[in-house]
Parts: sequence; structure tokens; C-alpha cells
Amino acid sequence: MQNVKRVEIITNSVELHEIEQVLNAMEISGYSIIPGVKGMGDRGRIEGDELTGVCTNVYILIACSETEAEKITAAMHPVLKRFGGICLVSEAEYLTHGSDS
Amino acid sequence: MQNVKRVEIITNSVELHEIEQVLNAMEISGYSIIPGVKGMGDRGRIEGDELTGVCTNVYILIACSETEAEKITAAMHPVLKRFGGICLVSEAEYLTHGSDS
Amino acid sequence: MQNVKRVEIITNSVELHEIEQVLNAMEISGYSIIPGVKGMGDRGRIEGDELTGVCTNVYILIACSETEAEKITAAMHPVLKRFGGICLVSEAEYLTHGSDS
Amino acid sequence: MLDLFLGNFLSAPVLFFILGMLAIAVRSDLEIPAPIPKLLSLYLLFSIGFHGGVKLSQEDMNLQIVLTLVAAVVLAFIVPVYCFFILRLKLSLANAAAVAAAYGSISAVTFVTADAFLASTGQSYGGHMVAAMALMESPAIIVGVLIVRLNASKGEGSRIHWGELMREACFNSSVYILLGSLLIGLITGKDGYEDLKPFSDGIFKGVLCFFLLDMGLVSARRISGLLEQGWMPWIFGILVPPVNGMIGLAVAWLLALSHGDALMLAVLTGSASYIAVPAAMRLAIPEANPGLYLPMALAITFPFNIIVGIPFYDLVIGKWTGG
Amino acid sequence: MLDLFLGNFLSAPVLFFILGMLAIAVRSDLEIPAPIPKLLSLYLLFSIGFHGGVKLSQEDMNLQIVLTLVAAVVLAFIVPVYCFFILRLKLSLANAAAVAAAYGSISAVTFVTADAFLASTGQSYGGHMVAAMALMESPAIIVGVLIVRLNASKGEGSRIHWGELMREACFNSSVYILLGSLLIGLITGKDGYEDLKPFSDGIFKGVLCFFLLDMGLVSARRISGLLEQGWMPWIFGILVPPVNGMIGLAVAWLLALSHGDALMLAVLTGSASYIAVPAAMRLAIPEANPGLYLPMALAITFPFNIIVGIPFYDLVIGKWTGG
Amino acid sequence: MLDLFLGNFLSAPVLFFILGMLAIAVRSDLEIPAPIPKLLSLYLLFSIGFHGGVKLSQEDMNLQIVLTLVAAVVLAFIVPVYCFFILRLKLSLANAAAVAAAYGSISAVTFVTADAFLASTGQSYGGHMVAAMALMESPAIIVGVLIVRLNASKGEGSRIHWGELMREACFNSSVYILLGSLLIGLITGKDGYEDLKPFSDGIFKGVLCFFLLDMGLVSARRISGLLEQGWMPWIFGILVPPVNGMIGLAVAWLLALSHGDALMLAVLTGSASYIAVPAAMRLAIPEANPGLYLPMALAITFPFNIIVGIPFYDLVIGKWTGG
Ligand SMILES: Nc1ncnc2c1ncn2[C@@H]1O[C@H](COP(=O)(O)O)[C@@H](O)[C@H]1O
Ligand SMILES: Nc1ncnc2c1ncn2[C@@H]1O[C@H](COP(=O)(O)O)[C@@H](O)[C@H]1O
Ligand SMILES: Nc1ncnc2c1ncn2[C@@H]1O[C@H](COP(=O)(O)O)[C@@H](O)[C@H]1O
Ligand code: NA
Ligand code: NA
Ligand code: NA
Repeated sequence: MQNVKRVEIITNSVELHEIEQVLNAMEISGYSIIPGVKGMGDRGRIEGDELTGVCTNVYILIACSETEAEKITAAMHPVLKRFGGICLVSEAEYLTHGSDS
Repeated sequence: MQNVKRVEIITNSVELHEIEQVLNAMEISGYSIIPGVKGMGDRGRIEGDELTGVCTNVYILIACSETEAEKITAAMHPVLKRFGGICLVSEAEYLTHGSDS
Repeated sequence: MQNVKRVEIITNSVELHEIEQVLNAMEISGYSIIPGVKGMGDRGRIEGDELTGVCTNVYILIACSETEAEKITAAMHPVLKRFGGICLVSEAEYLTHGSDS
Repeated sequence: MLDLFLGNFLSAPVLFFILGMLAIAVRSDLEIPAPIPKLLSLYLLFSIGFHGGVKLSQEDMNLQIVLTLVAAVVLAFIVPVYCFFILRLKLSLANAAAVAAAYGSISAVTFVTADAFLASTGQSYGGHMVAAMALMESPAIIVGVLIVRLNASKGEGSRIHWGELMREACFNSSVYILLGSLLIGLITGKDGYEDLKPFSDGIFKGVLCFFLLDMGLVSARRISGLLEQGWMPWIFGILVPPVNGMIGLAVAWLLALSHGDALMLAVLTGSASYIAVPAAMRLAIPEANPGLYLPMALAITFPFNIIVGIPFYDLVIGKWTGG
Repeated sequence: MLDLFLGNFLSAPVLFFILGMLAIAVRSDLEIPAPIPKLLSLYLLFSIGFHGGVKLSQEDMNLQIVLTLVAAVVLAFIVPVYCFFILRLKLSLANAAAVAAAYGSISAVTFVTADAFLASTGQSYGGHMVAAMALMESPAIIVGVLIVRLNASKGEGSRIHWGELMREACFNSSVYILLGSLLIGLITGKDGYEDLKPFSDGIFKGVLCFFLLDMGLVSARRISGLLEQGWMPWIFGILVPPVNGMIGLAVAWLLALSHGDALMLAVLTGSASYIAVPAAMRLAIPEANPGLYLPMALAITFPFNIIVGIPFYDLVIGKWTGG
Repeated sequence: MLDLFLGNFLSAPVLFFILGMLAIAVRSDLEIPAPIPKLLSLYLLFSIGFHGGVKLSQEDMNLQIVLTLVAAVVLAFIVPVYCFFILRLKLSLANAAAVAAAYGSISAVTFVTADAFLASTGQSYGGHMVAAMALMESPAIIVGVLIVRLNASKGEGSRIHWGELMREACFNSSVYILLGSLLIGLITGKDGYEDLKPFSDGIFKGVLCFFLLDMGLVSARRISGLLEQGWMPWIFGILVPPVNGMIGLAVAWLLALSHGDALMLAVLTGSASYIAVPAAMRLAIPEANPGLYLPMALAITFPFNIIVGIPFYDLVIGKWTGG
């Protein structure tokens, strides 16, 4: 087991494409995406009932190193500022398929 | 980045409406909802295969202040006692779109 | 409120059946499953667009005791090694419907 | 007579239902993922309601129709009451009330399957029976909650929000779409029907088969959970529905209903709800065990009705009408 | 004349739309879960596009058709501009531009509903009007963004990725599937149509009703959010569409379009987009409030058009054609 | 001859497939969200199986049918074996076995597309070919796993649960629903078919087009991943299927099958599985790279078969039957 940061991003699904490009540019090795998230925030209720993606959020989970986490949050700041959403960072222990722990 | 509490609630989706009312009454500024969650617990297997919402769970994530977290857990206790489900509280750092950190 | 471990497992959905059997064998009292998770990892992009479950991941959340968490991570190691995916363990406080806290 | 049962057993809808159940038995990974079953059930309610309304627009209101609707509502209030007293012998207050509510209410899919059965035997039924179905869905919910409320010690009971409950009972999605489509069918009438026919009629039976395939999967999954519950659910789930059905038939006989209408009234009285009622019970009587009332209605009574019940009621009616 | 409005009001599609709105009013738990609405809307675009292409394959290209398409595009560039100046009186730059873009673009579902309306009145329209619809969807997006870009202080504005935007504007899913199906219909022509008819034509109206039921739910949910926005959205959302529609009619009159084509042009000019445009605005003008432009198009203008607008335009055309 | 290829290329199903592929090329945001593709594929299997059963109920069992089924199974066991030896030249044991399994098995959607192709050329095929399809899906899975098992060092290999695997191979959802619907069609026969026709036949081709639109999206998305894999997948994915197809044709010729049956046997032998087999391989041979066997079957061989393969086999058959 090794210590990692859990970075969670929740934002409008129209942003997903852009965020993934950012993550890939940083060569983040792995992340997970949960689509179809509803929510409430400064921009009001996101019903998830839209015919377009405009009214659905997406949840992104990234387990990464502290330095990667800092790079991600720095990159997310302008995005969230522009499009709304949140970014949480927490601690976790990581059991990778690679590790022999 | 500021410290926040991550409150996670998982319960039967028929409860969602009531829980949202509670959160709105507390003027919780934001929360996220993941529908279509399956699970196992004291009330048995939740297949998520039902034609009604009776057999699907919902996951609610709330990033909030410590005091808000306490109010939420206090309010959730009777609900979970009556309808089942769980409520987890953990630590996280919060990068809000508003903050200039 | 009591302290618990938050075990998160993300792996290919074809594995879900096997993992659930492991959890039930350990008599884990409860867990939650979020289907339809997309992702990126060593095994490449999981689009979630497949007609079969081969290209969708699943997210499993287990709130459990420290000893249970150790048993789970030990059991998951070979599975993740073989089929890929990740397992995270973090701290949380647990408000159960049973507890009278 | 055997032909009747065999004919029903070998009809496409029933066979697809059984195919679904077998899939669980052989542990096939076949599944119809959410929300597809929801789509199919909304479609069936939409079609049956709309078609019923169109038929109703052709009928002229008469005393028999009015009496049928009144009788349907009365049955929906009485059935759950005596079911409760039977169940109370073995079950807790909450469980007895919840199961009683399920059996007092109706199963729209059983109704739809009976519709297909009638069509195959060349019979038909009046559009007002769809109205009867909508009217019969909710009363049992109110009865069930009232029973708990009256017997419950203060505290728990006092938590029930009546406003919420009545809304849930009267405007739950299945009642709402059924009544709504019925009204629209009533307004648009025959011409409106023509354009919608390929959708609401043409593909109807196919969708029903597809849906019953899923019903087979869903109900078979529930059986395992029942095994812990002992023999009681099985006895009740198989004996009481035909009794209720016969009571429905008795009323139908008193009202001299047509063959088709009588069958539908029997099917409604004899069927149990696994959609609207469980949803309401989960909210209003959370202390009741969903692992009991849901599988009883879904895994025992529903299969019983579509495989044995429907042809059985048909047979009885045949006897008295000498048809 | 009243019959016309009443006839439209009492048609199945409109009634199902209203049924959906009422469900929210009575707080029914009726909902059509994602991604079913997406499936239904893709189906409608697929069918309308394919059918349009087939019809187009029967028509022979003539000057009138070319002029109609040109006029459609011109309208799609002009309408958002004057809408912007009206809106700017009350709204911020970003909001005015976003709302203008929505009203400059079109609503495919309104078009589809008008198609059903025409069918019920025995009228028809040319396949090229579907091409017109596809052409009219995107220009307003570009206009809206240009307006912001030109007026915005550097910084924000400079963030816009034009490549992305043009792609979004020209290849967004609704334009793409509409044009694609149109082309395929054009290629396969009448014979290709025969095999697909039961799918793309037979169940079409039924699916439309089902979809409008959901549209009713979705738009009613949005109304509450509008109440905070004061009276402006209502005035604009109800007065401007018919004005735009009349301008469309004027053009149709100049081009001497057939009754059906004229109606469709009016409907396109008079309708507002709540799918393609909001998606583009969310990306290109994030500072605009989706809680404003989305519900204005969805909860005010869409219902207005399908309930009042369509028969109103039809009436006006009837007057001049003396039909 | 060119007409044949062009005619197929310009048929609605193929055009919608290409439309889907182009959507990815132009980076349109068009997508058909899960679980809609699942619904469509279940529908296609349901319809093709049921229709096959009904046709089978009209045929009287004869030696040729029996021999065809036997030959189909034999082919399903042999093809993956020689494919493995070819692949082993370039690939690891696990990858070679997994790809061989995919190409030894069948693609139901290719079969369905061939069904539409035959219909358009006025040909037909026997219901037993659907049974052949069901029988040909699983053997390759067992062969693939056996190969690994026999060559693997202990440890890894020993992890395989044969029970699980056989269940997966024989009762995986596509085999199950295909055989199940076939049996039901066989039982209900012609009369049962009439009621389901609008559903299982009427909208069939439309749903196929819609589904192929999604197949185009899905397979185009996979192409990028293939580029890292060098030229081998392309050579194999384009050259081997027609070879397999020709072997199927040779057998068909020996058995003197009808034009339609021969085409279907060729299509089955020549197609590769991207649903059942990948799911089984992911479980049984996890060390094999899904990024290889999945896109080879999905993004190379599937498009090749529906665009070139089907008309090519048809042409060859035409030559020998002199039709
Ligand atoms: N405090 C919060 N906790 C959890 N999710 C949040 C929170 N604030 C915002 N969100 C999510 O982020 C989305 C956009 O937030 P906003 O930009 O504030 O409207 C909301 O729809 C929620 O899904
Ligand atoms: N220990 C746990 N960890 C994660 N989820 C749980 C746990 N216990 C219960 N749940 C979730 O809460 C739902 C209701 O729990 P219960 O009321 O215990 O049946 C279950 O279906 C699970 O989805
Ligand atoms: N660092 C990570 N953070 C979050 N999710 C991950 C991470 N690595 C892998 N995953 C998830 O696990 C799945 C399988 O990972 P892999 O076996 O590395 O391909 C991926 O598709 C992701 O959904
Ligand atoms: Na009943
Ligand atoms: Na417009
Ligand atoms: Na093959």
C-alpha cells in the first residue's frame, strides 16, 4: 500500500472533453469517470433531465501523487472558475495491481 | 484550498426527495447526486432492477463546513434509522470556483 | 459516529460477480455498487460504449472495520493484478442507522 | 379445458416470461438494464390507457358501467381489509398491512397479459375496465397505511405525511399515465387512434413479450430471497389470489358483465401490485420488509396469475356463460 | 378559426405535452429517466431527416427551393442580431447574446409537431424544408459568440476556441443526424423508404406523443426557475416568436411557398433552440446564465409554439392563400 | 457485378453505419448512450431468433438441415485452431488464442445485416441457419481457453473455473436469447408470428439502421487504438475473414445449400465476435489484450464484412449457382 491523493472533480458534463485533454496532457496514468450525476450549486439545480448534456454533471476520480494532485488542482482552477463545479482532494492508501505489497 | 468535510449518504432512492428538502432547508449551498446505485446491506440486496425506485439506492456527496456536517448527520440519523442506508464523513481539501487560492 | 475504513474498488464490470462472491464469503455486512463507470488506465481507455460489459468499469464502496479492510485488500490484490483496476483505502466516520450516537 | 391452459402456457408472452425465469435458473448473464424496463412499462401503460380511452369513447355511459366502476372501487377497499386479518395471523402489523395493500391493489402487467389472452381467444372487453384498473390501484395503499396508523403506538405512526401519501396514492406514475392516456384516448377518439395505431397497437404484443422476458428475470431473482420466509408466502400467494379473483367473478356475475369484462375484473381483484404499492409502502411503512411484500406479489402471484389464473378465470366464466 | 386552435389543442401530441406539464403541477412522481428522452429525440431526428431526404429525392431541384434555402440561412443570421438588440435593453451582454442565439436557432421538436399538425390537416411540405431546418440550426450560434467576442474585453473572450466552436456548431449531434439521415434518404429514395416505413413513419406519431409527454415534464420543471427572472422572459418569450414567425411568413409569401412550406418556415423562424444552442452557449459563453436561456426556449416559447403558434401561422397562411 | 457492391454500399443499413463512422472522423458529439445499444441488440437477437424459429416450424427436418448444423459446429471448432497457428507467428500465446476465439465465433449483427441484404435481393434463407448461428457462437470460446490452458505454465492457467466458463460459453446472453426466441418461435409458429410481426418484422430494418449507426460510432472509436498495433491486425482482419468465408462456402457447396443458406454460412464462418467472445476472454484469458482482439473484430472485420464481404460471398455463390 502506498499513500496517494484522491482528487475528485464534479462539473458540467460539457466540460469533460476539455478536462480529459488536460489530464492526458499531464500524462496522468489513470482516472475514472461517473457520468449522469445530478446536483445543486451556485448555478442552480442540475436536473440531469436534459436532452443535451447541458444539465448533467460528471464525477471524475483521480488517484495520484501529491505533485500530480497539485498540478491538477492548479489546472482545474480556471476551468471551475469559468464553468462551475468543485474539486476535492483527500488522502488515501493505494493498492495498485502492479504493487507487490 | 480550504478544509471541508465530505459527507456521503447512501440510501434508498425513494428517500431522495425528503433528503433534498432537508438539505435545502439547511441552506446547504451545494451537493451532488449519483442515481442508480446498487448495494447490499441489512435490508438485503438492492438489485436496482426494479420497475419502481424501491430497489435502487442513491449516493449523495456534500462538501461542507464542519458545523454543516454536524447538522446534516444529526438530521440524517432518524432518516437512516427509519429507511436504512449509511452516512460517512471524511476530511478533504476544497478548491472552489470562487476561491482565489 | 465511529471510525471506519472507506474501501473503494474500481475494476472491469465483468469482475463484479467474482468480487461480490468474495465480499459475501467474508460476510461483509454492506457495500454499494455504482455501475457504468468509464475510465483510463494501464489497459487503456474504457469507453463504456460496449455492447458487452467488457468495456465498462464498476465502482464499489465498502465502509468497514480496519481488519475487514485488510482482508478485503488482501483478497483484491490478485484480482486487480489479473484484471486491472484500483483499490483505495481511506478514513471516515460512520453514522449507521443502528448506532444511537 | 386442458387446451385452454396449454394454449395459454404455450403463448408467446408466457413463454418469454418463462424464458426469463430460466435465464436465472441457468445463471445466464442475460439482463435488461435499467431504465429499459421502465420505458417498456411506461409504453404498456400508455398504450393500454390510450386504447381503453378510445374504446370508452365508442361506448355510451350506462348504469352497468357505473356500477362496475363503483364495485371495482368497493372491492379495492374490502379486499385488503380481509387480507390483512388473514395475514396478521402470521405476520407483524407492518408486514401484514403492507402485504395486504399489495394484494388489495392491482398489477397492470397482469391486466395487459389478460388483454393479450382475450385477443388470442377472440374476446374483447370494455374500455371502462381500464378506468376500473386505475381506480383500483390506490385504495389499498390508503387502507394499508390506515391500518398501521390506527394500530400503531404514537411516535412512528405520527411520522406519516398524509398529504404526501395521498399524492403518492393518487398521482403515482402508473395511475397518472394510465388515467392520462385514457382521458386523451377518450378525447381524441377513433380518428386520433388511427395515427397512433402502429405504435400503441401494432408493436404492442411484441413489446409485451419483451417486457415479460424482463419480468421473468426480475421475479426469478426474487425467489431466492423468499426461501428464508418459510411456506407462508407461498400458501398465501397462491391460494388467496384465486379466492380474490372468484370474489371479483361473483361481483361480475351479479352485474352480468360480458365475458371479457368479467375476466378483467377477476384479474384485477386477483392480482397483486409490485410497483405502485411497494413504492408507497417503502415510504409510508418502512418498518415493513420489502423482501416480503415485493417478492410475494412479483415472484409468486404474478407468475401464478399469468400462467394459471387467467385461463382459470376464463374457464369459470365460460362455465356460467355456457360459452 | 376557433376550431383550428381547439383542434390543435385537442390533438394527441399537444394533449400528451399538457399531461406531462400537469404531472409536475400535481407533483406526480412520473418521470422518463435518461437516456430514454435522448433515444426518442434521436429517433425523431432520424425519421424526420430520412423522410425529408426521401421526399427531396422525388422533387426536382428548382429556383424556388434554392431561394428558400438561401432565405432560411439569411433569416438564421439576421433574427439573432435584432433579438440581441432587443434583449440587450434588459440583459447583460452574455445573457442577451445567449438568448438571442437560442431564438435565432430552431427547435426540431416544434418542427416535428408542425409536421404532425400538417398531416392532420391533410397538408404536406417539401423535403427541402428539413434541409432548411438543418441549415438554420447553427448560424445563430456563431452570431451569438461573435457578438460577445466583439464586445467583450480581452481575457474572457480570448478563451473561445473557434475550431471547437465551428465543429460544435456544424457537427453537433442534432444537425449531424438530421443532415446524415436526409442524405441517406436522398440516396436510397422511395424503395429504401418502403422497408423503413413501419419504423420511420408507422410508429412516428406515437413516439412523438410519448416524447412530448417528457417534454411537458422537462419544461414544467423549468418554470419555477423562471419566476426569479421577472416578467421580461415571459414578454419576450411569448411576443418575439410570433414576430419572428411572421417575418418567416413574409419571406414565404415573397417566395410564393406552398402552404406547408410556408408554415414550416414560420415555425423554424419562430421557434427557439433548447438543445443545440444551450450546449454550445454553455461552452462558448459560460458567463451566460443557463437558467435563463434554457427555460425561456423550453418552458415558454416551445409550449407557446405548439399550442398557439402553429395553428396561428396556419391561419395566417390560410388567409392569404384564401384556403 | 459492380452494381452488387454499389447496391450494397448504397443500402440504408450500410450508409447509416458509415454515417456513424464519419461522426467520429469529424468529431461530432453524436453518441447513443448506454444502455440503448444494448436494447437495440437484444431486440435484433429477439427478432432474428423468433423469426428463425417460426421459419423452422414451417420446414420439415431433413438430412441436409442436420448436416448443415453439424458442419456449422465442426467449422466453429476448426476455424479457431488454424487461426491460432497463423496468429501465433506474430502474437503472444494469450493474444493469439483470444483473437483466434473471436474469429472462430460469429457476429450476430453481420448475420442480421446479411439478412437485410438477402431480403433486398429477394432471396431467403432457412430458419435453421439461425440455429447454426447460435451453435457456432460458443465452441471457439472453449477452443481458445483450451489452447491457453494446454500451453500455459501452471499457476495462471489453473485459475480458470471451467464451470463458470462453460456457463459463460453456453448461456451468455446472446446465445441464450437467440436460442430462446428460436424455440418460442418454433412453438408458437405461424399464428404466434402474426401478432408479433409489426414488432419483430415491421420495424426490424429501421432498428437495424439505427443500431448500425451506433456500430459505426463504436467501431470508429476503436480504430485509433489499433494504430499502435502495427499492420498485422489489418492484414489478418481483412484477409482471413474472406478465407474463412470461402471455407464456409466450400462446405455449403458440398452440402448443396440454397443460395441464402450458403451466404449465411459464409457470413457466419467469415465473421468475428466482438460481444460474446471478448466478454468470455476478458474473464478466462485476462492476460490477453482487449485492445487487440476487440477492435480487430469490431473496427476491421465487421466493417469489411458488411461493406465488402456479404456482396462478395453473394457474388461467388451466384457464379456457381449460375444465378
Ligand atoms: N458543496 C458541494 N458538494 C458537492 N457537490 C457540489 C458542491 N457544490 C457544487 N457541487 C456540484 O457541482 C455542480 C456545479 O456547481 P456550481 O458551479 O456551484 O453550480 C453542482 O451541480 C453539484 O453537482
Ligand atoms: N457498510 C456499507 N458500505 C457501503 N454501503 C453500504 C454499507 N451498508 C449499507 N450500504 C448501502 O446502504 C444501502 C441500505 O443499507 P441497509 O439499510 O443496511 O440495507 C445498501 O443497499 C448499500 O447500498
Ligand atoms: N489512478 C487512477 N485513478 C482512478 N481510477 C483509476 C486509476 N487507475 C485506474 N483506474 C480505473 O481502473 C480501471 C482499470 O485500470 P487499469 O487496469 O490500469 O486499466 C480504469 O479504467 C479506471 O477506471
Ligand atoms: Na388485487
Ligand atoms: Na428561430
Ligand atoms: Na467466424
